[in-house]
Amino acid sequence: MDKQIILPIGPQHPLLKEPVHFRFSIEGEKIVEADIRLGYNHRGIEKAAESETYIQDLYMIERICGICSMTHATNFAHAVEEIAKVEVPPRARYIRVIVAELERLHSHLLWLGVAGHEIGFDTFFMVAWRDREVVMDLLEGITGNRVNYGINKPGGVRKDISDAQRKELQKGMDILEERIRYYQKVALEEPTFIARVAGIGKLDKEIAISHGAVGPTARGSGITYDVRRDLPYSAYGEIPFNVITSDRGDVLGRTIVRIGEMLESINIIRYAVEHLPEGPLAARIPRRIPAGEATTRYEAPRGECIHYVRANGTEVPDRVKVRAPTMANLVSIRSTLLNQEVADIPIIVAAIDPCLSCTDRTLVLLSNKQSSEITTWAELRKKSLAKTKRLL
Amino acid sequence: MKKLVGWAVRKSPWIIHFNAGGCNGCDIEILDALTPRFDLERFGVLLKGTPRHADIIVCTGPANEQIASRLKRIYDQMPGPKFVVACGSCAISGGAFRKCYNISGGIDKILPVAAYIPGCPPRPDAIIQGVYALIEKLKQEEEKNGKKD
Amino acid sequence: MVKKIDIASNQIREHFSGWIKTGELKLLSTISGYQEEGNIFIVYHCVNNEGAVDVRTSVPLAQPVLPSIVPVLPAATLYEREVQDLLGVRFEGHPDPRRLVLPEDFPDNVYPLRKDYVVNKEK
Amino acid sequence: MILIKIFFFPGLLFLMTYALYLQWFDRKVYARMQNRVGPPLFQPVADFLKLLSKQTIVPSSVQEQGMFWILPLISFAAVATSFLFIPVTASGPFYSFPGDLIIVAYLLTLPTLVLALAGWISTTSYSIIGGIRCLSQLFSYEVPFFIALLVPAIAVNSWNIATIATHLPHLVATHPLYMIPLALAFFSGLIALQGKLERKPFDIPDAETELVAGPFTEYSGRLFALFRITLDMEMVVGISLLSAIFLGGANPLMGIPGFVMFLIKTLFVAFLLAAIKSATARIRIDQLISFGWKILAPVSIVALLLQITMINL
Repeated sequence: MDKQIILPIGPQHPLLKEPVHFRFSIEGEKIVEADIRLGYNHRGIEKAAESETYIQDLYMIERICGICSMTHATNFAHAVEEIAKVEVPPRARYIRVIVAELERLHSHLLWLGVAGHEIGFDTFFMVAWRDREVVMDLLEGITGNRVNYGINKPGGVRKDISDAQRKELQKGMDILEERIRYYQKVALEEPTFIARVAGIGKLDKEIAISHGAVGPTARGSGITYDVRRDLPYSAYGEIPFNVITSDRGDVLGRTIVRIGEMLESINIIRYAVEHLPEGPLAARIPRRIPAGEATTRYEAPRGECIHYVRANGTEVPDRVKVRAPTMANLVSIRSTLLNQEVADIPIIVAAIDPCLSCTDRTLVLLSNKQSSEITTWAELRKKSLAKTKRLL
Repeated sequence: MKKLVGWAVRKSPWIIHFNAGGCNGCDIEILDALTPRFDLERFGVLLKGTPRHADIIVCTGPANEQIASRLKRIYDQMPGPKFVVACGSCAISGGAFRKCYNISGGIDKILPVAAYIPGCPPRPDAIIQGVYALIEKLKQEEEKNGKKD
Repeated sequence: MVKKIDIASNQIREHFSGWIKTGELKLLSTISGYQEEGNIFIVYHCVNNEGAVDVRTSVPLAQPVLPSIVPVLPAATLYEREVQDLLGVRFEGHPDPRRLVLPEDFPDNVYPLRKDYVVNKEK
Repeated sequence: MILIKIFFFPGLLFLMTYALYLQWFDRKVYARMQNRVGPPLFQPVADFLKLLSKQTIVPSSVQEQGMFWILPLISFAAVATSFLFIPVTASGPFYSFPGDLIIVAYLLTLPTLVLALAGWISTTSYSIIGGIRCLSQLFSYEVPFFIALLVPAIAVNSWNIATIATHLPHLVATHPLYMIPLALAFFSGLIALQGKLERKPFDIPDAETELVAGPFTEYSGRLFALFRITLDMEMVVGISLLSAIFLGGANPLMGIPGFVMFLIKTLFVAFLLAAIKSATARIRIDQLISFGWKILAPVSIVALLLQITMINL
């Protein structure tokens, strides 16, 4: 008797930091069908962006997502600079790379802790987040805020990096490197961690390509696509680094890729700090951006993030389109989840490191009718009770 | 006996976290408050999964239209003396997204909010100070109606 | 810089299936749309072996219908549904044209990203 | 006199306070291992009192309302009675008769069954799955736990906990060879106890990130408080049972009174459990069953066989 239970996860669930709604129908412990419902995190940023000047837009676009705010800020600034054909001074480009790599470090450390938490390894969560504080202090030192740094503005950067901060950066990188090497050992050798991570959430290369996966999720299945190397922006063209991939294709593969990337970020920061060129921090940019459009891509911690901005000569953008990396990975998540165990849902979902506040930033309208046919955690429980009774 | 129960409620506030469409900057800082450097467990605060076990619901984000009804429903499922904490400027007034018309402009439009924690995102120590202020408020209320009846 | 190609709306599917057969298309980043006077422009942002390419096509506002490329390229499922939600472009042949991003109680055939739509902030 | 013994010293009140103390000890050690500060001493007491004062909601979707209320009481009673057979002071347990080892072992399995039933009754999809997992987990650690208990019983060839506790140390002194099977049995008993108490790496039924709170999802207020204190008491009983039959329970040693020895041993075992808890991730249910049968059961069987052969030597 294959009793199908609908297991609703979200929109409020300890597994998810953000509201998304997965609905799995499961037989026993095997997942048979997975369905996703977005829209809970929807604020309507793009329509609002069309009614504010570029500077005000930057303030809001930076707050699309708490973990990758530098991604959206730099990407938007690049688009505006490309349309206005303004050349960003080298020092600003280097500072942007340093802050971007610091953000990748703190985002990956955050992911490592959350992945540990998802499989019940809370000590790993606590330890990973304790070391993340090192990065947060460095970020706060340079930009003045732990999250949503506000260091970018169209044409360049707002704050400089003093020599004292450069020494601090180097010291912080040494501490982090030693800690991350330890995590690499844990992730590759600790039996219970490996037991929960190896061999599950398999995403083979063909599906990853056809379903358009990006970032560590794709690189974990052997795809060597990294915006920093293939379409270099800010100072990545001048900084040597290598792209980490693994062709395991499972959650362990993505873990290896992310830890490898952290070590790469440390080397990038060290290189950038040593070769920080002198010069101005920003170039002048006119308030009214001439008509034109620009598509800019950025390698966010979760993958390729793309901004598409159209300007119409006034000081307000005509159209702003943001596509966050998680949206690309959501298509391929269904194939990684089918016929896996219920116990593995959290770690597989966490493996693509969903950042839903990015995915959902587009547009929703205010309405007063309160009818809803897809419901929440509580109502779904009633639905699943009715269904289970009917099936029992 | 009432005093003892009041003491117990103040000493072990279990929280549940609800992200009402925010940018998850505040959510990370709330989780950060549980980690070694800021450790909320010193005050007996535990992050609980189900609304059934929680006393305080910490909401972040400007509560967009679709999630507002879910937020209300989760709040109704919480037992006994329950409090709402609005964490982050989005939760207080819609914050950076006040221009987007999809949001209902803050948690207090939906639930009775007991404590506000400003900041975008508030630092973990600000969040701890917020929870502590809520506990202080409980103490004063208790002394107030302690004298009354 | 990003290469631009303009294509008529009915050849979209052949164009992309051609690209996939020759293995030239590395990644379809996303599909974005905008409205200009009488018609809606749909831009396919892709990455090929030699760099970034934007494939643009346009559909008249009165009759916004476009062949879906999901049968050829599954990656486009969510992007097409999003453009469908916000700009009202109907993608023929899309396997699962459910609403993606808008809430359930959102009035049908009102498309927020269109120019004629005004933000009615009731608050 | 007897009532005082039942309700106060070695009985209920002591058990509850010690259970709360052990919960604090466990959370503190767990936190310190993650170099966090950890909760203050009175934290479990505050949690317990607060839960008692909370409003108890019984969801309308539960048909057997009565059952929903009684279940926590059943498991509480089972664990409380089993504590009466454990020797706490030098003068031995409150009541002991040959064969009380088996009684205690069975009383300890009752709470798990009750938990599975509670999960089934509260009919949320989370708690149903939590309940099923409770049952499937039951089979994988019960057998090794029983076999591990048998080993010292056979060594001293008596089923009475008190006699095992008193005679075992002399026995080991005379035949040092017994140490090997006893150590093996202690190891598998400890791991099986970790599974019985559903603590990490075996806390699969109420895996917080997947099943929210497993069987407890629907319980709140007083009922949940009862369940929580029962789990802690089960920990106390389990630990003191292990320390009684393996480490020689509460008999005085070089002038230290029996009761203090009891405390030292139980805290030592509790420390071991907390260490296991903080060092491992939660394994999956199928891995648990294979681990239970492929590793835990054989180890305890080998210990049993070794012990039997040694006796006949």
